[in-house]
Amino acid sequence: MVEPILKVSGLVKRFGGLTATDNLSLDVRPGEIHALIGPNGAGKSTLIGQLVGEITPDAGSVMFLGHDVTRASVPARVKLGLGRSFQIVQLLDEETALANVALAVQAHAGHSFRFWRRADADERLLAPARALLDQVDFPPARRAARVADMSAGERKVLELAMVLAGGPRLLLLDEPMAGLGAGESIRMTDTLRALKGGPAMLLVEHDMEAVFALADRITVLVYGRAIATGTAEEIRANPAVQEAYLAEEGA
Amino acid sequence: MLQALGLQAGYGPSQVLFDVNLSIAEGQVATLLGRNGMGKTTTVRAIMGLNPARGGTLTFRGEDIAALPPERVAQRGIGLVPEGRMVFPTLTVRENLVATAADRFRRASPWTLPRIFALFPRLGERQNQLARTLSGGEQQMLAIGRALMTNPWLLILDEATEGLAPVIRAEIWATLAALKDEGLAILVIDKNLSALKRLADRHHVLEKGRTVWAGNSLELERDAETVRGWMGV
Amino acid sequence: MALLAEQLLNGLQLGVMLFLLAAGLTLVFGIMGVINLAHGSLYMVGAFGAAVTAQVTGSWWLALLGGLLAAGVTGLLMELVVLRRLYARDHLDQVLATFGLILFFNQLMVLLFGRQPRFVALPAWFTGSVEIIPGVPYPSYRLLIIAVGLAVAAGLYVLIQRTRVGMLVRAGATHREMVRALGVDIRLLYTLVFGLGALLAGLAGIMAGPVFNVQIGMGEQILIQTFVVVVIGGIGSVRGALFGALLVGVVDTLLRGFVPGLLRGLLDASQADALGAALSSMGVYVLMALVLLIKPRGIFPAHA
Amino acid sequence: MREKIALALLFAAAVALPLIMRALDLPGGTGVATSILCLAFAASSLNLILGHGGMISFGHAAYYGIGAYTVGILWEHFRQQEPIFGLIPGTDQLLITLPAAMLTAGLAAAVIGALSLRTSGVQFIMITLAFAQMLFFLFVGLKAYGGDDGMTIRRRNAVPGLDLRDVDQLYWLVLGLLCAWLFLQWRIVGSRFGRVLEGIRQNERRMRAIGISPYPYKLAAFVIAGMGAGAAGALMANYMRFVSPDIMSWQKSGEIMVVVILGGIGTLLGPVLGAIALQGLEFFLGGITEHWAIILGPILVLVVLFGRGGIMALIRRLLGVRHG
Amino acid sequence: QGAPIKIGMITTLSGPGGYLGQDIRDAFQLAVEQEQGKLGGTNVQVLVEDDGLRPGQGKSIAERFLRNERIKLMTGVVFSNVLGTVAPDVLDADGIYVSPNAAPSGFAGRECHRNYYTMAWQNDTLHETAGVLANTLGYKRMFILAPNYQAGRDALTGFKRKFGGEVVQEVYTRLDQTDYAAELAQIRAARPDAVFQFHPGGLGIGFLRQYAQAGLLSSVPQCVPAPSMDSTTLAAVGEAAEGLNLTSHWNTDFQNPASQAFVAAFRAKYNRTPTYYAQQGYDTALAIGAALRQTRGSIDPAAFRTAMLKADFQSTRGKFAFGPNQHPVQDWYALKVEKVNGALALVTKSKILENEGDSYAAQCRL
Ligand SMILES: Nc1ncnc2c1ncn2[C@@H]1O[C@H](COP(=O)(O)OP(=O)(O)OP(=O)(O)O)[C@@H](O)[C@H]1O
Ligand SMILES: Nc1ncnc2c1ncn2[C@@H]1O[C@H](COP(=O)(O)OP(=O)(O)OP(=O)(O)O)[C@@H](O)[C@H]1O
Ligand SMILES: [Mg+2]
Ligand SMILES: [Mg+2]
Repeated sequence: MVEPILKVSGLVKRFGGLTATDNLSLDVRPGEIHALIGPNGAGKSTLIGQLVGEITPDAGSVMFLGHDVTRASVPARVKLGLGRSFQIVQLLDEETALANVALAVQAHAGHSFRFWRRADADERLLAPARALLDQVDFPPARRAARVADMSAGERKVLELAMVLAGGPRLLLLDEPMAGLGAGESIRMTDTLRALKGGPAMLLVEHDMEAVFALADRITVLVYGRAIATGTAEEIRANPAVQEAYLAEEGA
Repeated sequence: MLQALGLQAGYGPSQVLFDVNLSIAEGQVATLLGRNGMGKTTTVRAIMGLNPARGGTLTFRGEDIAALPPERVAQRGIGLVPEGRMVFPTLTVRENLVATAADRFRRASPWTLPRIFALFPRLGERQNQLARTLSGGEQQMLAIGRALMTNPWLLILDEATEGLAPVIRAEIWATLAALKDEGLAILVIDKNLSALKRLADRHHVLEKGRTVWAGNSLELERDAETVRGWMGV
Repeated sequence: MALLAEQLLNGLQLGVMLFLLAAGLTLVFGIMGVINLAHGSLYMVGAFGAAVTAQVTGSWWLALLGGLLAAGVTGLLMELVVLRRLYARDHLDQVLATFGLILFFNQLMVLLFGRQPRFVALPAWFTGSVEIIPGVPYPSYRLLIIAVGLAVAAGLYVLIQRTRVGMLVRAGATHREMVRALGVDIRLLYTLVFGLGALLAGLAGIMAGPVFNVQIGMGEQILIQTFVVVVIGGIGSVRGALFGALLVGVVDTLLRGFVPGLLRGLLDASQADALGAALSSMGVYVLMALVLLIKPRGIFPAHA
Repeated sequence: MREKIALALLFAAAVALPLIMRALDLPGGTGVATSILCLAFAASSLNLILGHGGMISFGHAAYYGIGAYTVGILWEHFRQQEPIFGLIPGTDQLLITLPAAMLTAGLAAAVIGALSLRTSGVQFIMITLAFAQMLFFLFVGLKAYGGDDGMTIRRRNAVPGLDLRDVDQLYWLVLGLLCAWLFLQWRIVGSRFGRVLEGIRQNERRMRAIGISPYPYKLAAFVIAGMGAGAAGALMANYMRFVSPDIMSWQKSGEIMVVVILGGIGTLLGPVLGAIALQGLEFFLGGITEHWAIILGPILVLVVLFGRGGIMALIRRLLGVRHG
Repeated sequence: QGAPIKIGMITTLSGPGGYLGQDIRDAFQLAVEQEQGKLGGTNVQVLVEDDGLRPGQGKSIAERFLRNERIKLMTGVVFSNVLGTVAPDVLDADGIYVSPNAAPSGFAGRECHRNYYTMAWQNDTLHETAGVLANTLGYKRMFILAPNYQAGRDALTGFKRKFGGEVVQEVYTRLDQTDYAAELAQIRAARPDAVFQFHPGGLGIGFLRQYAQAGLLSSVPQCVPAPSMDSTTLAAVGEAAEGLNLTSHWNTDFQNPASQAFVAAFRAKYNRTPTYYAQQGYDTALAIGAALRQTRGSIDPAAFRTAMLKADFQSTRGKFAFGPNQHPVQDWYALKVEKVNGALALVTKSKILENEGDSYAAQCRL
């Protein structure tokens, strides 16, 4: 039994009368893709928020790589090896694709209190940035385009490259397929699959094709509680999950 | 009901639509298909007057709407569920639904709060919550509800099932089928081809701002390979 | 004791006056989200409109009408010509443009009415005073100010929180295009609401005229204070603006009324006076800094 | 290339300005130009945080004023031969007063920034204003240094090898220092630190998600900007030979901000052009009519409505049109 | 005849204080016009610029006047802080400055200058005379207030210097204050015999109106210096001012021919009653004219000084002479606001001081 890299125990988050995360325990093992599914408003994004450090839980703990990070700041967790993508992509809209990734590389390279040397022609930043864009198959022709002029698909991929720049041990992906067309979804699935064996992933997604294609394990969240955890087959066969969430696709 | 011929539009100096042709008949469901960035949303914005048409014609129920400002277009009976939801974050769920509600054409059975809450019980539970704090899917439901509350002739759904759980998605398709039976015309943009095929009467494929293919579901089945190519699948 | 009570009353009254000054700003800045530095100009235009009408007609009621008309029309023009093009722009663009408007309006008033301060008489029914606290006659006009201020607060609250107009204005502040795409003519709506804000600024100018003074540049004197009130209270909240105004009014009055006296017990007279005066000048700003450090979004943030 | 030539021409013109002024028989112009450069200096420093860091500080005149007061106070104690608090001797040496001004302004910016940066948005605007107002009233109350009436600095600071009583020399000194500052700022903006600052302006959430906590970077930029404003204030005090709280009023903060926006936010030369335009117009129109404000006001409005991005954008558009 | 002599006028025309500079300028130009573009027989050209009450702006204008226009004779500044930047530049360039209004203590005492003349008074004298008036009126317990800035603090010091009774309380208001309810409550609670207050221009209007509205005017009279109650203030305050006591060196109802002619001409030209700021502007023009007449149009500082110090002109205040520090030595009067033919006016009551100089003259070594 390998040590999980992320261990969530007894996590609780309340919004007024609503318990969005209800005594939730969960773990993610090294290298696995762990999908998190559940009805809308089940508390998936709220959980991601707590893992990332944007939302402070009311109770429970989050252990990451053996550190208790329950109260750590976002950047502190990122420095430890956490990477996340957003449900709505967050990028630097006025910059080029390359500049975005280069900045992420820079952030990973240590502190940025360097005031003199020009950064925009610094190969120590640009070379790794290009490599990352290659890794996610970002078309070279578009690397000098400004983010503001990019399509939804390009942005999603670019964001992934930025996340990877941090050399994360765990990726938190909140609806990476959202906003992608059918074709782009397939390519994104391939890209994620290609990363397998690298960072572990906690994947929130409503696109079941992608989930079943990628996930090693799946946890189903309903009303803030994990009602089932298991392999794709187990979950697909689970009648409770069928009723609460899946339905016959396209019925 | 809605017809676009040779529609052109863009953003500032850059032109995005070059030749979009589109037609939806009374009570019909039509789709706009195409890869990311091909101009589907821009077409919708051009129809709504948000990015005014720079060329071509645009008629709705026999009236030229190409030069109308958005509010006039909407007042003529087009309801929009925009890409990215765009719910009003600082309003409560109930306020979001009420603020722009209208029954301009005196429907026999207009959409009301109770009907919306029956369709999306989740919204009923969250009536007084600020829309900003809703989950992604809940916001999507709200955007759909909000458009229905304007009781339009034509409903435009731009990726309206994005981020919805499969059960809810299935429910939306069922609702759209029911609405179609009530005589509502619908223009859908969605990546869920199989559901669209069953629901829609007519499909349009966009490629780099041009309508490159149009036809009914049967024809779509027939030309599946070509269309798949355009869709990048 | 009577003095303390009187000072508290003074503080509350000042607070309501501040609210009246800030009411229009709450609407335009807090809810529509526009930084309009020229808001003070509308206040000035209202005050001058009333003063000039009063001088010509001698009637306070006509002056009221004249002031409101002047401020309202100026506001509408301001919106139609300049501000409606700036809603979607950066706050900084709004700063620069409305800074230009201040220059313009101040000089315009000089050209139209000269540099001399103006005079507005009290309305005939409110020249007397009332003894609320025994032995202390309280000007009845100030009671009128309190009444008007509270009425404006209530009206504004209902408008913003309870009517569709309020909802639409709040909606338009975030997703302007979307409101249009749902069939609402937000441009017209915004013009009207901005006009209402101008009317409120004008009303404040009219009410303040007989108490403060009507002169060129009077708008800038109150501008910062009103922004302070709105921010302390919580941007976009009518309740917050009222509460912020009362807080500022009371704190300011008490500081002025009692701090120098208290300090004199501790320090020698001239030092105490200098320090006391400096403290009371800074008071409002210290208050704002403290509030923002403790509650960064103000006391009653609109969208908590 | 074209830009480089334009820049070189501009610089040459700036250096030759005192001579040109004398040739035109307008020797007073050099003094006016000096004050414009000081304002441009202050505005550039604001531009670092406003244009590149997205921090809308409405209290920047505070640091400008502190710089000026540092020169004034040091001079006052030098004149009276009486150390400050019995410890720090006064001085009239610019090589000491200028760094001292930057240091005090930087310190003030560190304290105020550390507190203010806990807020954001409009609240940040207002809290920076609040602190500036506190300082303003503090100096109004400081009887020992002239209070509201301000203090006169009878003689400009001394610099070995220069005679600042000569307006031309003072002008060249200010020009030189401004250029040095602009060069420094240009390097900073292009450096790793500058990239982070840009990133923070565009999307703070994204920066956190790549592991950067914005606070220390914002604070550092805030302090650097404060130091720049302090230097500008020190020079202004030398030019004016006078300081009063007026120099740190909210109207001054507003003016500095207007200069930045007018010139072009986030551009290197924008604030300089903005200062020239604003003061120049004021002067020019003031020469034509006492009602100059009624012309200047609408001009500013027009710049916003039709010249998106200020003067720099206008220039770029003009050059761009010629290119294509 | 040659080219006209240029006179530079830097004054405050914008903002709330704008009407003060306007009065100075208008009266000055009236004097020039009355002499068909001349002063003392010499052609003059008056260049007016607005300092906007900003010292820096004043400085820039002075610089331009001195260096571009080569103007050697300047006047006009209303406010002390602007004077603080303008005067040193003018004087250092060996120019002449004649102040129509602002007169801080520095230039009257240690830093007095051969080329610097004041035509109004020294600031402190205003308040000292009010102290004298309070003594004359028999007030024993005074409540005194002024805004918290240098001139305000000087005002209270000046008042106390000559007032013989007890100051029951002194209060500093704020320059940016618009509401005075808190101070009025304190006055009511202190029950003084009278109130001394220094609130120039617009500040005074607000203060007096609120004072009257609070019903204090009937129970606690006021005794103030001229800047707290000029004729513009009076027009803006209205009824509320009735009964107010003040001191001044001049008033519209002075009987000497120069004053009567001035008031009539000013009213005819500008259709408003001149304030004492206007009178000072006018006297400034007359004084410069008298000097120019003697020097035959030369403004060489030494010659000009000899001529100027003679003060050989018909001052609107009757008697006028310069003291050793080149500040006025003049008479002071008690005024009262009264109804004359149904309209409020400042009415001169009695002379309270004769040939009064100022307390700083002794420190001046010229
Ligand atoms: N700040 C808040 N205040 C009140 N309720 C909130 C707040 N934030 C989230 N909620 C509620 O908590 C529940 C969980 O939201 P969350 O965003 O985690 O759902 P989710 O599982 O990500 O849903 P989806 O699949 O639709 O994105 C929702 O019902 C939401 O309305
Ligand atoms: N605001 C904008 N300014 C400039 N160009 C834009 C803007 N929005 C979109 N575009 C460009 O217009 C083109 C069409 O975009 P549009 O959003 O219409 O595509 P779409 O078919 O809806 O794609 P998706 O499936 O990603 O929503 C894209 O190339 C995009 O880069
Ligand atoms: Mg979610
Ligand atoms: Mg789209």
